[in-house]
Amino acid sequence: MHRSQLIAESLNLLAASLLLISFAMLSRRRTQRLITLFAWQGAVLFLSTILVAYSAGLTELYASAALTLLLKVIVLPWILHRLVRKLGAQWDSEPLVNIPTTMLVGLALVIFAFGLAQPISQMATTITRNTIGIALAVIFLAFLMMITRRKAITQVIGFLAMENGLFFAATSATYGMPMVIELGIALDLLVGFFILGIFFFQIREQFDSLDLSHLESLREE
Amino acid sequence: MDLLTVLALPLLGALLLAWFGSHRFAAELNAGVSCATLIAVAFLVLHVLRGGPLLAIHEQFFVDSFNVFLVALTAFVGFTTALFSRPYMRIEEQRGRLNAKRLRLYHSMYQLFMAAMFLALLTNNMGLLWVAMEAATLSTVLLVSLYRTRASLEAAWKYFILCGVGIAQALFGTILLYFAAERALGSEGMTALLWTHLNSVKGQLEPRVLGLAFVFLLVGYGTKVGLAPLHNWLPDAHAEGPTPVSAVLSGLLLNVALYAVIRSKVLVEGSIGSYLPGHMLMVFGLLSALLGAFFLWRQRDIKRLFGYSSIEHMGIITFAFGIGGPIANFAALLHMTVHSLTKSSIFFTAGHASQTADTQQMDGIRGLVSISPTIGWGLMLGSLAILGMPPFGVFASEFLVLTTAMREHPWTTPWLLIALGVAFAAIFRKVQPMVFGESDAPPLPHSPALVPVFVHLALVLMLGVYIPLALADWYRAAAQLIGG
Amino acid sequence: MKTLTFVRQFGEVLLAIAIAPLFAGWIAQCRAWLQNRSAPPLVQPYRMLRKLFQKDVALAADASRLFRATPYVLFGTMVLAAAIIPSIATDLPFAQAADAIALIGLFATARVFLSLAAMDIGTAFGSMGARRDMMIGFLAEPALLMVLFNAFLFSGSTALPGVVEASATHGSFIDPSLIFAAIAFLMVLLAENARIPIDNPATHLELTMIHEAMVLEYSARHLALVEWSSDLKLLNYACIGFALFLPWGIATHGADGTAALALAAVALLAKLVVAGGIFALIESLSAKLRIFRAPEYLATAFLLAVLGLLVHLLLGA
Amino acid sequence: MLIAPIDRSLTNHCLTLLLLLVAAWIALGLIGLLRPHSVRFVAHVVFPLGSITCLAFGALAALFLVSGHLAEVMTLPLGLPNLPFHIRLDPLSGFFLLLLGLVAAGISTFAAGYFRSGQGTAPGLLCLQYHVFLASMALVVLADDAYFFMVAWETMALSSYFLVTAQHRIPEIRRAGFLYLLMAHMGALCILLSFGVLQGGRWQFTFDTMRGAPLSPFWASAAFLLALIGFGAKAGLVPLHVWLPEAHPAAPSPVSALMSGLMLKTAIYGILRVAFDLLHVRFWWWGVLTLGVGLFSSLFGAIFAAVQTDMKRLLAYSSIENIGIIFTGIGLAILFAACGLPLFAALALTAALVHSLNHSLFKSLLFLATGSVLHATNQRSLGKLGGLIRRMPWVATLALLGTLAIAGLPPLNGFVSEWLLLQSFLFTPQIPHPFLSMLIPLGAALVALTAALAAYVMVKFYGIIFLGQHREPSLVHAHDADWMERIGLAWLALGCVVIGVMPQFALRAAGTVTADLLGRTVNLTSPFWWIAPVTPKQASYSGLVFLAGIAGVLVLAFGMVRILAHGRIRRTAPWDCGYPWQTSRMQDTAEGFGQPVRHMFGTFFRMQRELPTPTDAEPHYRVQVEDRLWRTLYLPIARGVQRLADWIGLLQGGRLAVYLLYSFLTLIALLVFVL
Repeated sequence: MHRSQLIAESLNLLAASLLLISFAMLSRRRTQRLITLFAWQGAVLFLSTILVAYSAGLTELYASAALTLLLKVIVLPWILHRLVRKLGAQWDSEPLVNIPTTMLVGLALVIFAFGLAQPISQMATTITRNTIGIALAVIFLAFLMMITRRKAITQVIGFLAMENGLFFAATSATYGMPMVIELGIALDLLVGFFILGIFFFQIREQFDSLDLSHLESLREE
Repeated sequence: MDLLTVLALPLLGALLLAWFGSHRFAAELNAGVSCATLIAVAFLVLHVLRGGPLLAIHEQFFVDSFNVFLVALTAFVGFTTALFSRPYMRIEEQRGRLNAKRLRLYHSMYQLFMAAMFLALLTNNMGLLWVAMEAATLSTVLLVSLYRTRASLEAAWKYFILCGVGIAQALFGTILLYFAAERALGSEGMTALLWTHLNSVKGQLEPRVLGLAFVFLLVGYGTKVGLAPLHNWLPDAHAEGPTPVSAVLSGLLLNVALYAVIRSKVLVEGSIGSYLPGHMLMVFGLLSALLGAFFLWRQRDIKRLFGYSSIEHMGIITFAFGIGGPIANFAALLHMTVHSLTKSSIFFTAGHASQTADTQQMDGIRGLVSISPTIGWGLMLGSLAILGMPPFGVFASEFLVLTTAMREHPWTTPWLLIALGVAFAAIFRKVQPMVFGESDAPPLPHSPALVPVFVHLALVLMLGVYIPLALADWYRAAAQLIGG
Repeated sequence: MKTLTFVRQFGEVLLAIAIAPLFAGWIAQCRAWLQNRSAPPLVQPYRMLRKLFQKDVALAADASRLFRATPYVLFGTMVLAAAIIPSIATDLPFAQAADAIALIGLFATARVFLSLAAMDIGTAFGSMGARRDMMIGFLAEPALLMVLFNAFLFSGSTALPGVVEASATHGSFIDPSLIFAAIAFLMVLLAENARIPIDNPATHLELTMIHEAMVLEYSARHLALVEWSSDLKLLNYACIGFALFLPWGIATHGADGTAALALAAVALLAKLVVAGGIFALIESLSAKLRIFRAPEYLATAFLLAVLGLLVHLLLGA
Repeated sequence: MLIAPIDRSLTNHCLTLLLLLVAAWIALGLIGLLRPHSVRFVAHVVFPLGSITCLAFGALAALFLVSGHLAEVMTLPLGLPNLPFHIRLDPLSGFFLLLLGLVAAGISTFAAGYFRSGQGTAPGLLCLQYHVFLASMALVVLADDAYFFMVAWETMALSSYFLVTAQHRIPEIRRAGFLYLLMAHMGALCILLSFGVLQGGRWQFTFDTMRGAPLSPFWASAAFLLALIGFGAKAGLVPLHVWLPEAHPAAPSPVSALMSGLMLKTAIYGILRVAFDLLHVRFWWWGVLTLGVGLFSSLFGAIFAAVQTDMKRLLAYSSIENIGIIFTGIGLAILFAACGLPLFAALALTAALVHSLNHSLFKSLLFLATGSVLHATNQRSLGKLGGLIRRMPWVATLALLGTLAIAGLPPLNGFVSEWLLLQSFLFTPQIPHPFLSMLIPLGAALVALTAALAAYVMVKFYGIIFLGQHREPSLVHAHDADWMERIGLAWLALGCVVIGVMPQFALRAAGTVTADLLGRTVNLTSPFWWIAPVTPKQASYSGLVFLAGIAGVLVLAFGMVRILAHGRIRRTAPWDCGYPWQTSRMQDTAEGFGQPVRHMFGTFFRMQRELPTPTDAEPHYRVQVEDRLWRTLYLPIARGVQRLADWIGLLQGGRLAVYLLYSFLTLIALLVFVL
């Protein structure tokens, strides 16, 4: 099966690039650059979904691919850009942990993720065997990014990146969840995002900055 | 169809209140809708009592002995909380901490939250369960930040991020579950994630995948249960949100999250056929109980105090589920019920108490019995009940848990003993001076709605000395269902 | 027969009441000889009693009934004790009423009443004396109990008649443990009866007084009864000691004809004469201890009694 | 048995009737709520009814004991599913119910006269709590399954807590209440765990299944130790006693009487139930442990009582002492039973039971007396009392009986039980164990020491409150107790005298219990006016002869003196070695009276003294005595918890990233775990 071979190859390529983008996000400081990277991630996700849909011939996957394109490549990045400009949060201040260390930890996490995914990918029926490991890695990396960054907005981007990883896992490992659930997830994502938007402004007007160091008053003193 | 009405009514209410939420009678409307829901649930319960477990709408929804009493509980507490919130919110409005716009948001979100809870409880589909849990989070986030103070915003933000991330883990777990299920049931559309189907074939599900899936589900939903060390959002959210929200968070949301954990535990345990999940739950439970108890020791804010107490009790329940077996499961289910009843009633009184003293700092609250005996005795009895003093029902479950633990896992009992002892000392030494002693604070402008408090406490008292047969049967059946 | 025993009982009690002052007088006389002073006549105590009975009572203004009843209560307890202790014969109807432990209780009752009476007037010395006397009490009782424990191990009974009978059947050898016990008992006896080295019955130096301080407020007939009963107390203790350690001559059950009784009476008198001499000797040789040396003294007594106990358990007599 | 013809039909329904009476108590309590603020209604209607109910209760229990039935059982339609409330009436519970009924009757009568309207809890509510307290104590004794027992047990603790904090406006009282409830709860948890060990598996929490359940020596010992800790905490065994001297003085006097006289006895009941009924094996070292703890507690209590300056605290410590004596008896009984000497075990157990009965009589009598004193003078400090025998003759006379009884003096009841205990000590050399047979007898000396110390304490108590001169001028206005209070006091005093003079009745009651638990009784054949527990030859005692003898000689002597001499009396100023001007400040103070004990047992105390210097303008002397255990045991625990809580508090640092890190690490850890 030459064609499926090709598709599998290119899927793996996409997966790899997804991972690459995640690493890039870990290393970047400027918020706009992060957003762009996030958009790219969305695009890759879109492509991979299309490919899976094509190879498996599942129509509803096209729908979710479209949804991805709409939400994650166009709408969210656009809104994020506007927010950043409005709130003047172009620069993220120095992350809690310095970049090289973060990269090393990330590397360890990737290895761990692959190790976890090994037995699972053995039993995958889909043509996209090892992608689940990559998805897991992407999730871990996003998690790491959320832990290490200081600005609210970067944390949100990390959060969204994590969603991407999940979505990728859903599509690649299992040819997508049932449509209802896809929709539900997308809806939640959207709502969640709008709530975030509201938050940004509220936080801004209360603390006139998005620096999370202001959000540390509730503690056991 | 009772089931649909139960789901539809709160949604309808949410829409209505999105319109009329700022109207003078919004509070009454809110209570009315909750009451209607309660009635619908009553019909549903009767239906189940007569006809036994039922599936509906392509098996997407179901009611079995495990979720039926939780549905009833949710509807009931939802209703009483709506009743309580009427005067409470009115006082808040008078004190100028809220305005009409916010009240509208509050009312509609409240109903939305209820709808999400019912969806989570009634759905048979693990995916929909996830969606509902996420929806429940989203609908409460804005409620937590209702006061728009710095603190409330911070609390809401933490709540949102922590639970969001947690929920994301749960989603990955669900995906893994689906991944495994697909191979057992085939990917034919919607059936692959139906709990009933999974339960019937759990023997054939791939153990390793389910093991991984359980970890993600546990961490994910466990965050919402408030298991230590994933609990950090809980005290903030409870302390900073408006009291009715704290009441429903503590009384209902935690239960539902735990419900999700247990549903998945059943599948996983069946598949990998070892006590691994049980032991995980036990460890989490003990840790939460202990940490919760020690956190209690140093609290100054009354609502924060009882937030931590929720962590402690969730720990005990989780621990009981972890032990497994008919008695421990029975105890856990009973404890879920009495805890949400007691804790919500405590939050009612705590809310009014902090309104009377015009502060949530416990040092500022003194001599409640001399200002308003009902509030004072309500708080005193509620605290004693939550501390596991007989003849209140909390004691019944703790009795079963402790005795079973002593028999099955003696090594755990010293820790439980420490946790319970410290919690008792910590809470009671704070509550006593609040209730007793002198005070010169003026009484409340509105007569507080304490009927719910005493109704709850009366129920808890009853469960301590007499458990109705139907309820007991549900518990038993559920305990069987959960097995372990 | 029954009536006879009652007659015998009555006679014994009367005898005790009668000779109690005499015994005290005898000790005083011996002591005088030993300290080569000229001795008062033997009947001196009787004269004093008579004189006191004649006097008017000078009663403190706010003395309560308790204060006035106490002398009679003391007298009652001591007479009862005299009735219970088998000083001449064992087969007494009252002997059943109490064993030695109960006798200790009886003496304690007397002590408590006297202390309460001493506190009743509310003077400085009265309450001081009461406090000290109660202290001697709780120091002495453990030792006394251990002594009785010895007797019980030896005879299998704490009822004095039982002890006497046992040693009578036992033949008259001295158990080594009993020697320890006897010494301990002697020490306790001196302490309990307010004699040197714990208290000095002859002192009138306020701060050293114990018994005297308690009876300070009593006068006339009350004082007479108090003194009489303390004489009785001394006699009782002596008789307990005889019953425990020197039961020879006491008419045992069955063998108690008139002759035996007469013999027993003579034996008792002889023992008393000797005992009086010994008391006097001790009191002349030793000096009064400071009040807080009393614990050491009574601890020694306790120790001896315990040693006796252990010796007995060890030798398994 | 005692009463030959008894109505069988009645005795067959003892249990039902008893339950009805318990229900009646609760009903009375609720009636009190009808008019919560009317003192007269509560005092003149509810409490008298309550005391009548108590009488009936005691009578029924006595009837059951003499009827010679072994056990009546019953289940209520309440409780957990598969575990309804089981109820059982057997000689052991019968004995304690008898005690409850008799004593509570007196206390309720007194309370009818006692409760005044003050700030604090409303009288109606107080009445409810009071009667719920009574009912829960009865149910504790009647319960026959672990769950019902615990429910009744904790209800007892709770209701008594509310009674203690009746005057909740006073901070010290709140502190006392908190400490009390905390200790009670911890104890209850231990008891619960002990039942957890004893239980027979799923839903088998009834005492019947526990009786049958076979346990390995290890688990049996665990159960016993947990029970000992749990019940010891309620009984006030050292070192779990700290709550007792705080809580008992804090409560209103009738409540102190209930707690000290009756509630502590439920703990005795509990330990007996576990040790002799539920556990089927007994090991000698249990007995030695119990004996040791008991002896130490009794000595400790007596010593601390001797140095107290607050009359109710003094009585509270004396409760610790008496509880210690009771536990000594229990320990001996366990020891004897474990060594296969059932007769002597029966003797020791009898001593313990009779002493429980006696203690509840005279201790409640004395607490009530302090209540009357408190009302008459508003003084609790011994330093401000004195000479009350001239102002309140009734209370003084009745209290004198109580004092003599608790001092363990014949012919009153306190002596009987201590005598029995010493008798049982006499047989300890027969224990087949080389060291024990030599060591245990020394315990007898300790008991004697404690008894004599108790006499010392009680002379101090009575002498300083009632004798001497008024230490405060205000005491001149002190008034005697009203007639309801007098009846209550008189009833209890009567009990002390009757049991003292005719102990045979008490012995028979206890005999039914020992026969049930150990299969043996002490020798009960002797006629009612004297007792000879083993054989008449070995030892015997007759309170009646004592009373008659002393009284007879007293009357004779009085008569003779009057005939031979004359009755002339001159009232004069006291002669105090001719010291001219006497003032009331020259009497011994409470501190002064305690001085010898402070001097001799100094190691027990933590003392702070302020001594006057020769140059003082107005010299004053203050001494404060504290319990060492408080600083060496309890405060360190509290501090440890505080420190731990502080460390754990650091977990909640407020930084979101750290929280995320927690969940991330948890996730990783679990993944590694399942890997």
